[in-house]
Amino acid sequence: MNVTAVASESQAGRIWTRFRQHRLALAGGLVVALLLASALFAPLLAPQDPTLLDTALRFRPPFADWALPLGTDELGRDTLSRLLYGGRVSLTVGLVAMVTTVVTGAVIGIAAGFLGGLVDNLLMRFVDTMLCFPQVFLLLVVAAFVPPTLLSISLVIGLTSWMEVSRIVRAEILHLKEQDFVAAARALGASRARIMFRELLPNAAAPILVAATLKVASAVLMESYISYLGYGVQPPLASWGNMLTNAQGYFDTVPWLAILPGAAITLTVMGFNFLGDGLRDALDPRLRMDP
Amino acid sequence: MTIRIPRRGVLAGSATLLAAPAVWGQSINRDRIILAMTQEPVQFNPLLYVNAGTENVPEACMFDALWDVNEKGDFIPNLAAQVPSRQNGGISADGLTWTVNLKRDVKWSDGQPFTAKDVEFTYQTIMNSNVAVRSRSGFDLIKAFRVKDDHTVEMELSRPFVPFLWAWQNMHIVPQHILGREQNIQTAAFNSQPIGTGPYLLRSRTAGSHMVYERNPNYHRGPAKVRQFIHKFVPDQMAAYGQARTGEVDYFALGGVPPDRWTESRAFPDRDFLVYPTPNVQFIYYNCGKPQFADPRVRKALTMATQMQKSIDDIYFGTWPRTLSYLQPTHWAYNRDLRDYTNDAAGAERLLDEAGWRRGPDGIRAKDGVQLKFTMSTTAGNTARQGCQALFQQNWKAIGVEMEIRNMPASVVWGEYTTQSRFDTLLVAWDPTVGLDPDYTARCHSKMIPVKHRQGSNYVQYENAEVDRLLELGVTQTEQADRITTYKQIQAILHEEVPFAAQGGSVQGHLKRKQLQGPTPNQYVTDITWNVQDWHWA
Amino acid sequence: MAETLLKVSGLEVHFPIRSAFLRRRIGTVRAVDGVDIEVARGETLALVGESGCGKTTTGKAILRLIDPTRGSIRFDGEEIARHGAARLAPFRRRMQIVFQDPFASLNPRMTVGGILAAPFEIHRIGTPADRPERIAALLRTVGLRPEAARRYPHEFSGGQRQRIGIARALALEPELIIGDEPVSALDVSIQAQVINLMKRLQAERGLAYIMISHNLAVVSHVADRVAVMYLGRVVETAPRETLFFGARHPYTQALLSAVPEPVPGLRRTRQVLQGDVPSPARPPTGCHFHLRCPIAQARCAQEAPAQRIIAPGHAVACHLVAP
Amino acid sequence: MIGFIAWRLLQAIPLLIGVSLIAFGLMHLAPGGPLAVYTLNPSIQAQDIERVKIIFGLDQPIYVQYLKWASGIFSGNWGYTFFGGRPVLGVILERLPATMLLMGSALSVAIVLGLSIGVLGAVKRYSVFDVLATSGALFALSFPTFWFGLMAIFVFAIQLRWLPSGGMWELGEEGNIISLLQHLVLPTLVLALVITATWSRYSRSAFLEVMQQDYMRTARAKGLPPAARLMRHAFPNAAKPLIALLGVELPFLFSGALVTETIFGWPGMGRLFVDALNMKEYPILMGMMMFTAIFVIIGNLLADLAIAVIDPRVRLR
Repeated sequence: MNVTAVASESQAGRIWTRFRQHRLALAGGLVVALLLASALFAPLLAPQDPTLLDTALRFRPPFADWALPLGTDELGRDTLSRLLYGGRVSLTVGLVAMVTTVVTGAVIGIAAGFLGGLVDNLLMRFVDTMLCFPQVFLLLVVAAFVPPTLLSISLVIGLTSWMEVSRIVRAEILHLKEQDFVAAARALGASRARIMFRELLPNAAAPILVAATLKVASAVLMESYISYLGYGVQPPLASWGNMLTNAQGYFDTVPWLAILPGAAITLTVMGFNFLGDGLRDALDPRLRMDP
Repeated sequence: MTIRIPRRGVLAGSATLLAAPAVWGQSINRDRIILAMTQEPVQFNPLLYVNAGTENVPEACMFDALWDVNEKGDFIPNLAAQVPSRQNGGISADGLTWTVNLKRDVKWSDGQPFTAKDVEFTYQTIMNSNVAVRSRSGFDLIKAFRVKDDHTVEMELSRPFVPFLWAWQNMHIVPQHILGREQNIQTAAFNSQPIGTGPYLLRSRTAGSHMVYERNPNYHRGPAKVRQFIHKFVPDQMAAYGQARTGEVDYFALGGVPPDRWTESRAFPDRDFLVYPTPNVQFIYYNCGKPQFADPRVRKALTMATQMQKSIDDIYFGTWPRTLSYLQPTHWAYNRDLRDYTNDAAGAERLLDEAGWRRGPDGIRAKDGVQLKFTMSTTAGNTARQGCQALFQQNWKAIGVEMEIRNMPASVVWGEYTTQSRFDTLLVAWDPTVGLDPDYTARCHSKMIPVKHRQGSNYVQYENAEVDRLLELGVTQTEQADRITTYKQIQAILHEEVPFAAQGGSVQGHLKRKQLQGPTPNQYVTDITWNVQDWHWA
Repeated sequence: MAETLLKVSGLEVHFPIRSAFLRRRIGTVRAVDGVDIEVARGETLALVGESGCGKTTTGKAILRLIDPTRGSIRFDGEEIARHGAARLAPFRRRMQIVFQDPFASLNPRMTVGGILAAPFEIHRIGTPADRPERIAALLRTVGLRPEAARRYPHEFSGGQRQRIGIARALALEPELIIGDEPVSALDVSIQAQVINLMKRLQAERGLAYIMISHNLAVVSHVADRVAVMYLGRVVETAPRETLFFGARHPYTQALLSAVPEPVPGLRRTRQVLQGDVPSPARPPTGCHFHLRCPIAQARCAQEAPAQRIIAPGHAVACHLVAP
Repeated sequence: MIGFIAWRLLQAIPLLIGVSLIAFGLMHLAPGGPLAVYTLNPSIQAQDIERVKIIFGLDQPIYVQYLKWASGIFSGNWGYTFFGGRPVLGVILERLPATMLLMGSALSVAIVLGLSIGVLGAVKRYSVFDVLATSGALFALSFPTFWFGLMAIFVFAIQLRWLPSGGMWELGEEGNIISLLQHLVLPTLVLALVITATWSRYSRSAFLEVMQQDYMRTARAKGLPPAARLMRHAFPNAAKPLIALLGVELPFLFSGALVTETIFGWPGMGRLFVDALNMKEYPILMGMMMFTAIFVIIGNLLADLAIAVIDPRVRLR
């Protein structure tokens, strides 16, 4: 990579340049943008009301009929419309839960790892306590106390799945904080907050970004699970997760009922993953850019 | 692609190596019968209820009741020498004194003789307020219980109660000589290592997997025909269905073949597909205590608007019989004169207009400031019921009624939400309350509203003096013809006033090997193993 | 001697050893066990000793990167050994450090510009607008082109990175820089360049240095005075010439003799020390060196020797060295 | 080392008390309860439910119920199930071995596979293999476990008939190790799938991170062969966050096992937990919660010990 050629650009410009060279990341970003747009404009794009049922038309296969491009489900509802509307629910849940998870996990992991001592001990025992409860249990209990809105469901999922991130980040920070650049920052008189968030956080970006992409998928699936148990979005409202759950009985006879929402989730997760990879590479100056 | 062939070979080779019998589960082992269910019994004391259906299996295998009921609805003696009736003198003329003669030479599986003391002890346990017994229905009418001799008991009722036969049919006798010594029957070791008089003995139990029963050589109705009976638990319905197809199980009963697979199942050449009626009927429950549902015309109009037949045809794939009352249409007391008035949106709109519920500016009907807007709840995750809810929601939307689905986990929706009548509407399936007797006092007598009288299970808070009178009459009538008249009247009133709108009677699709003989659908019992001693290989 | 900038006396840094069970204190590592040193303005003091003798800990304790257990640190007359973060802040600007490992001491995720901007941001010096100019000036000072600000540390060689480290240390215009083996990780050819840079900066800005090193050759190049440490204590302090040619402490003598030609013309009578360096968790009684000392006497095992001035600027901690 | 373990175990006591308090409190505060099961019994009426409530002690204040439970635990009595009145400890212990076996085998498979895929992906970054492995992993994470389970049964048990569709042993073959292995294959693979996917992502990232480190450049400069660089330098460094993950993985694995066990009829704790949760069988839920807590504590302890073994600089404190 030619250093002098980009030397005149700003740092943001430089990151963008590096990002742009990452073809997979660009593709990922494009996919994410399209998915977000389709969810946002679902009312305009959807051929019909996603809850409109017509059992006479059920189990239509995809691509058989232009009026029902992706076929229909067990109640004859239009799959494409349900995917589009379901995307609103699932993407909201996935994103909000992911952000909540990552922010909570990273902050607690950094604080525990860097501050050490009593703080570390208290925080990690708190993590241990949270981990002792199966997530399903936590979800159900919390969900039972909070009225089930989309936001509250997302937050509840996020707030019950950050422990893994915090432990990974802490392990990373424990290793990083012994490095001299941290001592250098202290010698300069940097505050703890500055050291944690300016010096250490960017160095722990890799596992955080991986966790972020993985959490999108698990949050989307988790939403379906709490819906299934009765605390999530109520039928007949669609989400990708509950479309998958409803398809359970038809996995061999009408396989596309599961494959379509599953593919939507895969696409989302892949989009976020490659986007994340690209971001990490762009942020990590040490990597060679050779995708 | 030369490289691919050896690879495939390796894969297939290693797979065959691992799968010693290269094809799984095809052969019959005539020494045993494997019955699969999706649920596992958690205790084997027949007095302590948990899961009907699955816990009926250990009950039927290891215990006996005084009498059973066969597929025709006739009572047949079991531990009793004969079923008491007026004719044989078992029931006194006033219907208050019941005398039961017990079989002699019946032995518990530990060799102790079965006597009237055991029946007495069973009765005492049922009435013991420290034991969480499945039900006391009927038994609470016993004023005096007398052991006349080792093989005769006499019971005196406080009022005539014809369904009393059903109470004993459903209650299996436990050994006094073992449980009588227990401080706490609730936690007795007996509950997992039972001693009974039944056709099979429990040989081993693998938690979460299966239970193995060995035939009881001294069974009083003659030893069972097959040496071993295995009750296997396959929690996932689709997986269980798969095992029934591969032959890993001989008979798949509960939860049954999913409705959409019935056609497929009927076509399997080496399998029999059995349609098993249950006493279970699914309803929309309207909470008459809520202002929207106080007027019977509203309840009827709402019911008229629903596409009940369509919901059965399309969501249950036509497997369920449509019923218009709380009984299955094949029940002897079912009122066949009832006319199905559902799927009539126009009629529903007329009736609502007539009742004064007019569409407001938002399209939702309202009267006196109350909007015709309500929630419907059922167990979350039941996809078929969700389908029905979606259909009804659409049906009602068309006539200006807004229904919101609010499903909850079973432990919430069937808790105080139901028992304290907090719901608007429910989608729920229930059996009749006293065995298969048509008596429905607990569900619709005005004295049986728990929020008002702390007793009964009239959760819809339905009150009708005429229904009360008929219910009280029905349980005293000993002639079936009289009873049919009474219960038809009750069904007719309920059909017009609709405290609960019946949708359909639930049936199950069971899959068994053709060679397995004996399993007989019986709509009068909840357990498919009611005649397990007769099951055998052809 | 010029005005004293830093005076450290009786400095001790102890690390507790705790039992894993119940976290009871079951011992103490005396990493620094009573160090007295002084640095004058514009002067270079070399702190030498084998690895593990506590010299780096001393340096970090002076900078208050590690809390001293006991003792006094007076910087420009003010006692800072007990200062909290707020009262310490002004002193952070006046004392800086250059680390040994030029790879670990620069944050790999920040540009050089970002790294050099940090001191200004932390101390709110200047405006964001004038920072690029300040950074460019710093880079020029250490002999790098201003364009380097846009690049990341990994794009530089070890010597260049150490220059960046020095630039960072200079940013706040300190009066004292502690160099913790600043050139030991560099190739020999680069070492000289960096040392020359540091010497130049000292001349231009009147900096005082504490050079922590085990490399006597480097020390002989840069130091005005040398303090020799052994097991947490300073055993001998002397001007450079005196130390190399007239060391009096048996340990200093042994140290010098073990190094192949540290200083041209140095007389070499090879002396091999007996035994291993004792653990700082269980230092010997009396003189820490007595177990390995070729001339030790009974008294050395009982009584710790104080530093005595045997000549102007030359202090030795040994019972057996007469003035 | 021994002291460290003893200290951590001592610390576990307040943790367990805390967990039990929170679990008990939340469980009883959450809506719904065990009595709902009785509502669905047609012959049970309001007065019967009131009676059962008293028998189960559910009419007492929560703290009384907790103290009863806690004093039972201290004397080694884990209580009795509401439904069936069986000792809770026995009910859990009879399911434990099956779950341990499945979790152990799935975890082993997942670690080996996930680590290998991750390392290969990191070494051959953006190669065809890497992109395929990434896509595969994300695909595996996008479908629910039950879907893979049902597909596996459909393909391998029903269509190909290579492997049994469920259970732990062929009936009547209990104790036959071959039969056990045959039954273990599908559930292990299905359960391992998600963990493999997660692990491959984290390990790829960890190795990528490590391989960019300066000491790896130094090692390369020193002319160490790639395999040696990987094993001697990259592995110990990359392993630390991964081991930290492993400590967390246990409860997650447990949740995965719930579904897998249900689909494959594996006689472990999964179904027990689901049923207990559905019926609000508090004594079993509490017992299982305490078991999970103990596992998490042991898992984290082992993870910390493993980190200390790999990295001698980490002192056990």
